[in-house]
Amino acid sequence: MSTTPAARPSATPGNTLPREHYLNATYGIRSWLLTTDHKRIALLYLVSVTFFFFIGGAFATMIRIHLLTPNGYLVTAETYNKLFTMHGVAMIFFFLIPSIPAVLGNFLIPLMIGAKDLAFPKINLLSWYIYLVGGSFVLYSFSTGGLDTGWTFYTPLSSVYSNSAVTPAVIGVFINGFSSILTGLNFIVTIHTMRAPGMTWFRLPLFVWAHYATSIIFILGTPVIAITLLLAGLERMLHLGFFNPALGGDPILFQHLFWFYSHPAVYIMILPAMGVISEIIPTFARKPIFGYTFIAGSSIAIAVIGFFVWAHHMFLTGESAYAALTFSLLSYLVAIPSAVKVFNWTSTLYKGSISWDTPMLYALGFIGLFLVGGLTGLFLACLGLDIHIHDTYFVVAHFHYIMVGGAVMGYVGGLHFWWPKITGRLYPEFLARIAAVTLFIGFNLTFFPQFILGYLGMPRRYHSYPPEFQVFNVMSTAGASILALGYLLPMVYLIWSMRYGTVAGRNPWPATGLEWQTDSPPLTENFDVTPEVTWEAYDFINRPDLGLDVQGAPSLAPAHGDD
Amino acid sequence: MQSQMPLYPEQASNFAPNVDALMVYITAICLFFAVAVTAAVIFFFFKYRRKTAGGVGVPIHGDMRLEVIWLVVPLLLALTMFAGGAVVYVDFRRPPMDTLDIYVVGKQWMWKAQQPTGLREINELHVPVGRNVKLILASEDVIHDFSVPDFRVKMDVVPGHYNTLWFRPTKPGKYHFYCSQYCGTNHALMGGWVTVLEPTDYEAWLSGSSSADANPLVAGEKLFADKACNTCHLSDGKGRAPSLNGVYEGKVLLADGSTVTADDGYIRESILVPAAKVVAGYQPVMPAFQGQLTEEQIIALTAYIKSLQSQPVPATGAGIAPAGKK
Amino acid sequence: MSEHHIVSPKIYIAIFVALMVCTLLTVYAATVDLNQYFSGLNIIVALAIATLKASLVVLFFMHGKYSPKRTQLVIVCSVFWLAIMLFMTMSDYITRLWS
Amino acid sequence: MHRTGELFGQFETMEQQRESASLGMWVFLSTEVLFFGGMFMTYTLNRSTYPDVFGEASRSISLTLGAVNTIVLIASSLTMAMSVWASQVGKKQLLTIFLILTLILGSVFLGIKGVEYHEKFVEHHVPGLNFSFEPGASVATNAHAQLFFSLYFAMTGLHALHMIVGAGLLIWLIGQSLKGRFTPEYSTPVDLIGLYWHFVDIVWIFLFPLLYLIDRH
Repeated sequence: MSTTPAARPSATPGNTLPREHYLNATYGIRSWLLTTDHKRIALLYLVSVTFFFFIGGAFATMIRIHLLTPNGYLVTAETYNKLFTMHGVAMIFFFLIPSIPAVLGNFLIPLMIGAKDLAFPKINLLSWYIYLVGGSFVLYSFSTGGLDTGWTFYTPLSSVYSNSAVTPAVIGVFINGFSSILTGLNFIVTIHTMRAPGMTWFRLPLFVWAHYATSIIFILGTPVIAITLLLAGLERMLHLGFFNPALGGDPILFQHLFWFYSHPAVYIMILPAMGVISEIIPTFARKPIFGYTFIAGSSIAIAVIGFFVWAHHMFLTGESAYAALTFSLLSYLVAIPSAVKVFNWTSTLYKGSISWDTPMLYALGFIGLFLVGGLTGLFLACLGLDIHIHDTYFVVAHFHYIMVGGAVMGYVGGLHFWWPKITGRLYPEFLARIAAVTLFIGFNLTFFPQFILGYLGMPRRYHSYPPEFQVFNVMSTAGASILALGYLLPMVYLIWSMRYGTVAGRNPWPATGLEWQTDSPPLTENFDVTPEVTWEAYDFINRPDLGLDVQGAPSLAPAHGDD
Repeated sequence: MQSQMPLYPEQASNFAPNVDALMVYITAICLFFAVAVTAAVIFFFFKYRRKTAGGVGVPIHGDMRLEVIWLVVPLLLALTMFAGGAVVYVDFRRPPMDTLDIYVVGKQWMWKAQQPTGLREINELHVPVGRNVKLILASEDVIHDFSVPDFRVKMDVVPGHYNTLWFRPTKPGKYHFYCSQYCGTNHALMGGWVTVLEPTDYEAWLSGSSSADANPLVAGEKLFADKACNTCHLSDGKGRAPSLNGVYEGKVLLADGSTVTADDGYIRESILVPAAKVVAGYQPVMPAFQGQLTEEQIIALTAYIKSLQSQPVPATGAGIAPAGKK
Repeated sequence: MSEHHIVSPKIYIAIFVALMVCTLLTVYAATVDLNQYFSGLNIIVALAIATLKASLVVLFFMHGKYSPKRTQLVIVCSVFWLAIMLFMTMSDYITRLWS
Repeated sequence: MHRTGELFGQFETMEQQRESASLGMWVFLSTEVLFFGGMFMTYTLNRSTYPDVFGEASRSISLTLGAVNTIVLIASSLTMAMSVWASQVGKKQLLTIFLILTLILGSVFLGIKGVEYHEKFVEHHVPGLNFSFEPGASVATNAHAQLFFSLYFAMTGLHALHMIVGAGLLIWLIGQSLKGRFTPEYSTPVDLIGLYWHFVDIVWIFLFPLLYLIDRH
């Protein structure tokens, strides 16, 4: 059925890496810094987002240690405020938002749709440089005293009252926005115009659908935060009054514009992770995904409806009660497509042939944590309940379940899944499973107590707290130390495996996507000849090239979408 | 506070039982789904574990009936959550008429409260049990948030306009209040205690700690003269501006034909940006005072205008709308 | 190929003339007090004329009329998202006055 | 990736390359719509809050200069559209002429804008630089007028920045056109820069009534 190009002698699986691939095509620092190969740019991003992840992680560690005691002896109030602000800025703008799209998306989208590269390779490289420039401004702010406004930059605190290095950080985040925009632009155009023959929209891997949805948010949301931060920055530098009530401006308008982007930005983080999970589950259950069109459609639905819910961050700002009712109702609507995804993933497991490989452990961990994160979103969308839990640790726990439990689990799981494709070598399976379980346990121990803290009324962003909250804070810090271990471990063995890991071959799992039809690591041009797609997505039965034992399997009607 | 680990704070206001009921309801539904999905995942995980290296799953592509069920059922359940939350929220956003009004001003990093008698407190708030209490919240600088977990209430305190928050304390005692919106360096220290007293104790406390120095009425009357308000707002209605007698809480007819209630928010706006809502029959000649009065001065002026509520209203030249014309 | 649809210079000039007429019309309309007929009519007329002008530019100068469906979808989306931002935000401010 | 003639390596055909480039430009413009949109939002709210001061401040800027600039910019859009036509039908000389005309008209626009900015500077109407609206205005009126002028400069400034970028692109385009690079088969850069130029025109079409025409009666 499939038209796999004949395996070249250099690509024998199991023994040695192919003789030529994108990593050894050219050598030298210039060949990396001036590369337009999407795979190399993905690796540049991998290194830079990891750097920011560890910076953000270091801040998080200090926060958790500080909160061991109610009075907080480790750092002063001012320093503590800077720590959580810098943690948020580094993690959200420089790790979570670019992580899956710019690393895995960049690497995989052309491979998955059978293209030689993204539509605009130079713009792709430009976006990485813009990211670096933005990152440099933010690092400059961090190293000249840091900023203490919270990652939300609420005015007039950020634009008038704060005495910290706000301006360079705002400029950095503003610049970084264009990096996201260019990535999104590249993805949208590539997915529209660069698909291989036979790769119809409904044969696309769900990872690609998720990135298409994410790109919509990049394109239509990011410019709004860019202009908002520009105005807030001008207000700070020139003493203007856009958002400063003392000069006639309205601080609530800043929040409207900020959340117009920053709420959909949550979906920038979670949608690509959902895409990763939608790849891992069918692969390791060896069966087509349940309800393909519903999962694809729900990605688009989340991206679109996600733009209608932003003011649920503002129920208690004094916004109109009518607006609050509208936004609460719409917030409940956006929960439905997420629920649909979870149900479909679970159903995919039914009558599968499930292996317990590491990526699958991450996928299951993702479902569990995302379930908690998503369901607690229902508590916060509830107007009456939000009066009590708004701006407490309940919120902190909720969004960490989504962003760390969801997005980061998806990212790390995806890294493991495609590691053989990226490096040509397998990670050590035993260590990887230990790391996955450690992460899951550490994560829950860190963040679950924070739900209780929140309902008890502990406000967020407190450098000291009443003693009755200490027990749960100690539990949380204990969990964080396990979590830290869970992140260091993969870092170590993944680097180790780049040199010493078992050679993976083209398709170690095996999986059905086009990216597995080419060498590991792939050629610079991705494919010897442009592939032609004649099979549906996630079809294991009609794929003799995968070498699976399909004779014994009960076969249903030939793959034909879903119904 | 109890010494054992509590899972929810004390229920000390009219809102607390309702909010807790919402919490229980949503938790129950979510727990059901979380347990069901997790159990299914774990069950499938073991039951369908791969038996042979080349094994494949059964190629099931989907089921329309199931998709419809899990679209519609969660949607309906979500709508009930929305409805429950909406009922509590609307109640919270609409203070009843008979409230005890207390002004609360937040500034970096302290809270000042002012009782109707003019008595002031710092980082303390005394209220009587069983009375509807309305806090009129203002900020001198950045956005703060007044939050009392034991009452299950909180509201942002936004510079530039008033927000209100109301509750009815149901249990005497001392309850922690916090600033819940990050406001700068000492955000975590910007809290205090709400003391809920029996009504008689509250009266005794009010009279016991009366201090004449800070009567807002006196300060307001003085400001009214200092800022030359009294040169136009003549009480007999013959000035260039309407008489303010009886205006407070009355209906005001505006130049564009609409009417508004002269509540604290309207009076505040009319002092700061008079041109926004001009009384019918008058020219927008009043200077805007935005940026020139502190929140406390505005409260003092409002207190003075409030004291004119019972003064005789002149036949012409009053700000309030003629009776019968709503 | 749709991008290669060649629009005749005559159409361009006709559109230019229409744009000029609209510009003069909007300047004239601004000097007349239309608010006496209907509160806010001046700004409505000004924005309606601006929208008409913008549509002419998009449809003809930018070949929006002759573009593939997906390009037209991009145009519709950007206008739609702008509308979400403007209307949903203003809905908060407008309904605050209701009680 | 190797380049064959005008065809970049990642594409299979010229057709695919042209479609991608055109879609890319449109997607970029949709980003720009929302980018300017944030400022239009800020303008809308503040104008509805302070209609009187905004009207008064608006009357202090020159309607004549604004109207002339509108005409100049629309004319430049016409010449840009004509350049696209010229490149499509292969009239290479005409293409260069129209591009130069567009550049001239764009520069005239920027020149007039400069005159206007200078006027504002002389009148102390530049926020952040010794701003004072009019003698005797109250502190609040002054602040609200400053809001108007902050938005005026932010919006027209960002627009002018786009014009300058556009002018830079036009200069490059004129150079390429003089080399005779554009043919009926390959005119993508002319098309794309044309789209960008028209978009900048559209932004002005909205800025003109909002900033210059409110409350003129």
